[in-house]
Amino acid sequence: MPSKNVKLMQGNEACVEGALAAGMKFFAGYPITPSTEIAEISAQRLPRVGGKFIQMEDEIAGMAATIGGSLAGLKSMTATSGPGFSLKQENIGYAMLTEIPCVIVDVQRGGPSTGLPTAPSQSDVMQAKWGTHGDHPVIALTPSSIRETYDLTIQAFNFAEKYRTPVFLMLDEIIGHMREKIEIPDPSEIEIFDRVTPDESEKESYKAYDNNLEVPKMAAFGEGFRFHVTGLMHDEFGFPKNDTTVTEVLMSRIMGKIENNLDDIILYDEYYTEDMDLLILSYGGTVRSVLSAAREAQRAGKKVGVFKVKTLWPFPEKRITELSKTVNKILVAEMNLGQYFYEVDRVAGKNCEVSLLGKANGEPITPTEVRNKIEEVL
Amino acid sequence: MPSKNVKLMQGNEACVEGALAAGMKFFAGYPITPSTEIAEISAQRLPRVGGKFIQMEDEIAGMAATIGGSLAGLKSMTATSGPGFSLKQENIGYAMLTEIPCVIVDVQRGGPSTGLPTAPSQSDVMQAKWGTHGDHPVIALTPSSIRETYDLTIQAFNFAEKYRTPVFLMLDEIIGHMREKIEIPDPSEIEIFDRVTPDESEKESYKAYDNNLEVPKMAAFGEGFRFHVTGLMHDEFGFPKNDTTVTEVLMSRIMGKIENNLDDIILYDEYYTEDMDLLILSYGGTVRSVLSAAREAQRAGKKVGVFKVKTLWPFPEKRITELSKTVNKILVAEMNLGQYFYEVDRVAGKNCEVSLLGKANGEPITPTEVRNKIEEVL
Amino acid sequence: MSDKKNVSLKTNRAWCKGCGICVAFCPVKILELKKDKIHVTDIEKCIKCGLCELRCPDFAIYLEEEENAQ
Amino acid sequence: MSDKKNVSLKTNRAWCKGCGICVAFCPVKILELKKDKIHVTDIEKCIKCGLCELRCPDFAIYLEEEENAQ
Amino acid sequence: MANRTEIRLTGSGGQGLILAGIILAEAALLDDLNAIQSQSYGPEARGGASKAEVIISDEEIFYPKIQNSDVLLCLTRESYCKYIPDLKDDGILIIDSDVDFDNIETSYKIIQIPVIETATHEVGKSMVANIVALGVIQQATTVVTKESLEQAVLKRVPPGTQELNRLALQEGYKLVSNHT
Amino acid sequence: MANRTEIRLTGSGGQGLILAGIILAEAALLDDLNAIQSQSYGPEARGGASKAEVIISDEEIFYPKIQNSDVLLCLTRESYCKYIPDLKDDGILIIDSDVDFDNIETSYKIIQIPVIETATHEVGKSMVANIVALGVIQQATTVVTKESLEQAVLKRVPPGTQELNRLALQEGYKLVSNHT
Amino acid sequence: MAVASKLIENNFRMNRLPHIWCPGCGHGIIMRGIAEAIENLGYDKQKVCIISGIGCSSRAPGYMDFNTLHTTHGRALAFATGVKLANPELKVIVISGDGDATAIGGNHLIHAARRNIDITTIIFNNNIYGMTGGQYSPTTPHGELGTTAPYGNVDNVFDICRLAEGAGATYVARGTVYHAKQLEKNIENALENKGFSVVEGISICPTYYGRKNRKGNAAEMMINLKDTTLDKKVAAKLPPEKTEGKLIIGEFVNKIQPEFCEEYHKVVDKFTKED
Amino acid sequence: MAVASKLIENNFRMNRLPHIWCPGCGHGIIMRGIAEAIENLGYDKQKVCIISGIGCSSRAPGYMDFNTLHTTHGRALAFATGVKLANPELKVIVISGDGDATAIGGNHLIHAARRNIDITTIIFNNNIYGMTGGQYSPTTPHGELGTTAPYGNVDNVFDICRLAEGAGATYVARGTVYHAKQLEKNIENALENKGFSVVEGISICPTYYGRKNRKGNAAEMMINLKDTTLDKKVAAKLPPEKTEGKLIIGEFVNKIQPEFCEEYHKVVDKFTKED
Ligand SMILES: Cc1ncc(C[n+]2csc(CCOP(=O)(O)OP(=O)(O)O)c2C)c(N)n1
Ligand SMILES: Cc1ncc(C[n+]2csc(CCOP(=O)(O)OP(=O)(O)O)c2C)c(N)n1
Ligand code: SF4
Ligand code: SF4
Ligand code: SF4
Ligand code: SF4
Repeated sequence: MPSKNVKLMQGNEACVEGALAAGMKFFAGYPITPSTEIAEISAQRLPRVGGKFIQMEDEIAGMAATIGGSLAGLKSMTATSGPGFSLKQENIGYAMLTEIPCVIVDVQRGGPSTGLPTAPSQSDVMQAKWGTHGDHPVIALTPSSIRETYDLTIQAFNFAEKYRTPVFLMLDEIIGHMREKIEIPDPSEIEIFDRVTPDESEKESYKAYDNNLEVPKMAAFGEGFRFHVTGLMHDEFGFPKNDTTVTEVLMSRIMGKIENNLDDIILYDEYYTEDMDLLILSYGGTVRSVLSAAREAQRAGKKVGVFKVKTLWPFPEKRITELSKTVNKILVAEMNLGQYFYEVDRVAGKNCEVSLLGKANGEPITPTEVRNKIEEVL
Repeated sequence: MPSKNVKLMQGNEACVEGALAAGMKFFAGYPITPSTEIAEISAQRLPRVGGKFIQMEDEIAGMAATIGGSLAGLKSMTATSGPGFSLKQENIGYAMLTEIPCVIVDVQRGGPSTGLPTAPSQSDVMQAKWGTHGDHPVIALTPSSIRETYDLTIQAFNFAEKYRTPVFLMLDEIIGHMREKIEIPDPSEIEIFDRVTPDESEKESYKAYDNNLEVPKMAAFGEGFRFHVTGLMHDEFGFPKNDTTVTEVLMSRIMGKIENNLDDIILYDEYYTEDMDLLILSYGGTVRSVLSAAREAQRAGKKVGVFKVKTLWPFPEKRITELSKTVNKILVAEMNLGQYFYEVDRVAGKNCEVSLLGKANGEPITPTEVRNKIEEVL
Repeated sequence: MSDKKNVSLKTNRAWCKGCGICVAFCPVKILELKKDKIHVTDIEKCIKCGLCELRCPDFAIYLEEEENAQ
Repeated sequence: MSDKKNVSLKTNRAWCKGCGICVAFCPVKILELKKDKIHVTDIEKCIKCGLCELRCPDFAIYLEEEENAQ
Repeated sequence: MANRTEIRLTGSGGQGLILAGIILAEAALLDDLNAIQSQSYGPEARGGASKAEVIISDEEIFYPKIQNSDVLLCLTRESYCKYIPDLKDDGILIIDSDVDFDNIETSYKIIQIPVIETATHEVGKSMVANIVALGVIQQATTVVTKESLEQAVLKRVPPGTQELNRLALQEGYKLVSNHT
Repeated sequence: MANRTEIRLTGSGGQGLILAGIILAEAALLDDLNAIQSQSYGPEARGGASKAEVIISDEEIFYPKIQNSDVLLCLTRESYCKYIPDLKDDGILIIDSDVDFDNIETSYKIIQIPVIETATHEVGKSMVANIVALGVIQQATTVVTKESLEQAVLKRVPPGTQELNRLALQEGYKLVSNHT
Repeated sequence: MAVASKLIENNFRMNRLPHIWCPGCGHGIIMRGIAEAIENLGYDKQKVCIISGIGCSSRAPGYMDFNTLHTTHGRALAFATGVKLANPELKVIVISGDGDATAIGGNHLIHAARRNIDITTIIFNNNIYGMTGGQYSPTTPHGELGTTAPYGNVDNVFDICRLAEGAGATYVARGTVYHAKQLEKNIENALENKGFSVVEGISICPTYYGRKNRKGNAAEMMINLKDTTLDKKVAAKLPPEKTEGKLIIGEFVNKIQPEFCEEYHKVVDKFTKED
Repeated sequence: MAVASKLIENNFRMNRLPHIWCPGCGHGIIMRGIAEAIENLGYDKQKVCIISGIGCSSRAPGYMDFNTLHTTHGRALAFATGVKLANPELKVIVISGDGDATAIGGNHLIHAARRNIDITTIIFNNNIYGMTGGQYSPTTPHGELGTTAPYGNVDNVFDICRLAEGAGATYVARGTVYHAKQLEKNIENALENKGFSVVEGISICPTYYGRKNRKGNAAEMMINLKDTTLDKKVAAKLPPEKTEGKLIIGEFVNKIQPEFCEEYHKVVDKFTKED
């Protein structure tokens, strides 16, 4: 008999449960396949824990309200899929520049445009990095199992709060909709990070954008700090400034708070990477096919390693560079026509051959396809 | 005395004049600094040539109406800047998948978010490539002078019509707002491409998405072809199909029509590239500073070449690879914190050292900064 | 439908989804569902009112003009 | 502003942008622009109606309560 | 090699096949096995044809979709036509008596039984056809234990319908036992 | 080296300095020179402080912005303070008589003259201060010819105001001639 | 033997039928009404353009044998505005769901109304998001259930007709799939209005709205429409107690005002005539 | 010596003043009115939250000494909805321009109205896009000039008050910067309404709207406001000829209806009380 905490759970549900475990108290969104269950389950669960759910008029408003909820002090999340993710981009940029913690879930589906609304895909990976205008840092996590969805949702909240930044959780329809065994960890085992807030004594001197701190403290509206927030370039008090130095200092702190903490943020798993003839890099639903084929290859005595990316952005440049020096060939498997491949090629291509196993026809990459590719490449 | 066709003209104005020369008859948009003059001048000029201008309620609607105008048979354009570009992304993806010719001008300004609305920037370069969800081909041109703005706007319309696809024209505030001498070419010298339309005899058999053609013929609504257009994956008649083969064939034709014509689409200029110690790659307003510094360096006997990108996307991979084999160092100069740099590094980094001169504080990169960098690198 | 004499009731069982709307609104109650598809019990009683056609969401029941009725 | 006796008219020339609105609406016509800034010609005539303050977009003219008027 | 069974439940929307898939997977968990349940949609999330997939294994399941099924349940002709090509040569086809199947040489095992009719007439509620089907699958495959299946069913069905569903399971078991 | 002159016209919004910049650049084109005109905005497109830049050269002008100006026109104290640091050591400062400047050791040339007052009183319209300023700049630098400048002015000003503007130019020329 | 009536054969893409809508979905009734209105008015089908967004209802254009455009969620009217202004000869019809037209598409609805651009919008209002599986929409009544309103909807509803009127539409009417003939007449009048027209067609979604809220099967939901609505003219003669809680159907606005494209063309004509 | 009145000192960030608005811009008058209304009502400034979009008017919050949020163009109400629902204790005020509120932000305006969420929206209506330099907006009168309407605007205008009413707002009023005291009173009433309130404050933009349309200087534009408006109560007593072409000011809606956050909290309370 398995333990009481073992459940069969859907990915989208695990995302909500993880969010609640992380302390989510606010969700604003707009339904869209295949992310809708995240809104639906949030609507059921939040009022029961004193939290708030609101279905907004569209995704733009969903993103805006999520930011508003966070500014009012609640841990906030929204969820969407490709078309909605595109619509949210302007306000995502706002959250980045104003440093508002929140979690944005994108359950990827077949695109471009309305495309194949119910089919799996991983084709928003580059949009997560470059979707909004201007330069900005990005944290994007992607899980490949139900338990990982639970864990990485908590991680997404933790990163959001720790670094005062929006964080993307990139699911794909495979993970979002499948049901799998999950053992829910005991709350005592879960590490939760809450935003650092200023204390009473700082009321008069509070700088919402204190450049002396890597991550400035964040007050909530209504607590007596009366600060200003703007999407224009701003000084340490949050007031607009049209000044090159102010811009430089602000932007370099914002970029730096991520770049200086890569070791904390970058998560990945490695399998069979000690001694390889081929390394397959993959993530999300696709890495399951890769692991299946790699297990089989290993059983057949083939040296196939797997690098499972959990933090898509920032890019795990250091580790991939290292690995690229130990192997002759890297294969990137992803459910798109080549996106993450470009970054892998940039970084690893200097040391080894990098090729792509891409697919974007609405069906997942199968273990058979990976197996055939392994045979072709080895 | 200069010729009668010599004028002092602003970049945004040259864009409209180029568009009119190319046959623009429809403009829908929403004002935003620093692109607003494009809307304003279009509003003045279009009715005088029997064309239509409409200011829509927002950028999303501006993009939608532009697509609508094109479907009704008119050459159509819209113009915006960063925040509006973000908002347009969903419908841009629609235009890509439905293959609707139109030109989207993005006059880049300081971001992210509202950022520095009146300051120059080139930080939407990656957004142009990856801003909408799903995999899709992209054509993006960027001019570095007023005459080039005129010419590339015409080119943008020609590519849009020839390849049945949305085309981006990426200006920056420097080019958009400066006034410079331009000699307007005689209309007889300008090559104009109109979309290929089906003829009467095809009325019964018309396939709006004929996969036997690289670029299917395009009828306008109201001409008797009664076809269907959808942003879902569709068959040759335009009807939705949830089928892997249909998706594959459609997507590979759509990607292919660009990839198979790279030589036609990829435009660039080279300066002093025969014999180089350093190659500087740059584009738009920034390349002017690079050219200024390079001219000076050449005069001082330094072997500094310049690669001026006019077609940002598709990426000029072939030529950059070739050049990267002839030089030890490539410097990418751009008004952002490193965007195009990544692709250059991916392609050229296998053959030579690639470094970045980036800046995103609201001021242009100056010739002095380029000069200092040249001295540092050489 | 103006000259009711020249029309007759047709069904298209392939399109019928068995929703039962026409059955509920037939004033002379000659419609029923058989194996989830429309079935006319007594065509003779049909008064050719067209209410079934008007409200069938699937265009699966309708009055057709007789070709050679003239 | 309830007890008009205890207030007096102040201007802040640094904030004044010289729009002339207060000048136009002063019922006793004691306001004018001097070098594009507000100027009170005859403070004695001020009836302390506060219309200038109410409509000055720049908060550059106002009635201030006398500190030691009590 | 691992002991892995891939089961596909097919029919039309409203027949409760997704719920059946979930219950089957939950029963497997109760048996301390691994299980993954997934479904696929038509072009949109709303109604239409329905397919639930369950994979049960004693080792970690990576790929969550069925490539070739070991067991195929078909409650409609449409779903039979669509999914029969993916049934393994040594698989089991469980098909409702109302559904015609093509009389061709096959190597898989065919169990044609009146699932829907049994639910309607023997149990008294067409709604429980999915539970009858679960009984059939259990009996035909023993991929999960009866105890776990019953426990899983009772956990998921609406309060007050326990008896009805227990009966449905029994009728399902019987159908296979009686099947020649 | 090329003959390149960088001219910065500064003051407040509404003084028509952008138009003056355009006219100056157009005059340069008429002289068969290259010219670039640009301006910079405050944090938004609307009103406020105003700055127009003109670069005139006999060779191709790449960088369109001024790094250090050869000529700086200041019609307000605010703009004087902001832009004086970028004036070249051998440059020319043209400053309105109403504007105080800091009495420090300088190597650049200072021409303080009543541009606005001349427009208001000699020409009769404060609006044409920008044209007076153009006359001043021409006379002080000869960067463009008088013929081209006049032609450029007349092309751009509203119909019916030609005489007024011609007069404004003349008064501008005179101001410099009379300046000691 | 033909498989469908002349109306269907003449106006639909027969090879695309039957449609994907669920058994008893009211959308087919409104779609048929639109076709009949077009046929009654004798429009040239080459000049009719039907545009939709995303949703169950928005699938309609794919079945209809005209110039048809299935766009992005909520944006149909913005696309339609481009089509209409670019070629005012086209008779432009927009088909939209309650979510598509009034949630994500609300802004385009009010602006098209403000402009009084000659487009006829038919909103298939089933009080729910059908396509995505039953979330509450801006027209789901207060207190009713949706998958995102598991404890009863706390939102208030839009009165679509009042909204359209407040925004400036020159023809506004409401009908239901039960009152299919009247609805068809409303659509005809809307099409004949030179300006922006909105027809709210109350539809039924037995699959989600009906099932979630225990409204019975399709036929019962139809009967419910009969019982809970009142014609505007009838209602006008009744005392308030008798009309309370009833949904009023009928024409609410029908007026003549300058149309956007015509106004724009006055400007164009000024210049082109000068030449 | 103080440089500003007590009202200004108490409610504004003195080090941010003077503001960036042009000479004679009416926005300062409305901003002052909001501060005075807040002060009159004695709200705790720690609990007041002022939220805006993008535009000249939307710069107001930066000057006001409360919890202030300057968001993206048109989206202020969506942000505000999040803030208010997350912390209903906050008194949430949205400041928006005519373009910000009714062009790009139109959808959020009508949905906030529909929800009747307790937010007070003050629209600074100067009939033009000021910040971007004078393009026509949804409230630029037909025939008038804007940089994008060089031959006279062909669009029709929104009646913002009718739109808000049609969408479900429970308090709706219109005032002008000339009628500054009445406007302030309207703002007070709006703040006191438990639900969604809209106050349209007619402002003046001498720089663009005034200059383009030869409306004279700021003072002349103010006088024009006096001459072209009529109080609702006065108008009610006049014959139609006398009210034609006049803009009616005053209160249009003031009613009590369930408020969104309260309704939501009934659901939350049901569960939290169970515990
Ligand atoms: C940008 C975007 N957001 C969300 C969706 C998901 N979506 C598709 S249809 C729909 C709502 C459909 O409801 P309605 O318009 O009322 O039409 P119905 O399906 O009920 O006929 C939603 C939310 C989408 N396709 N695109
Ligand atoms: C997404 C986006 N689109 C457009 C703009 C450009 N923009 C800034 S303010 C504005 C309009 C301002 O007009 P209004 O809201 O009426 O305020 P006003 O400036 O007149 O007070 C526009 C179009 C923007 N900042 N962001
Ligand atoms: S109304 Fe149509 S679909 Fe429904 S039962 Fe009758 S014929 Fe069949
Ligand atoms: S109203 Fe104010 S800004 Fe205008 S002139 Fe008077 S004091 Fe100066
Ligand atoms: S889900 Fe509802 S609206 Fe959609 S087709 Fe089914 S019944 Fe119709
Ligand atoms: S542009 Fe108009 S609205 Fe903006 S500050 Fe100036 S006067 Fe005010």
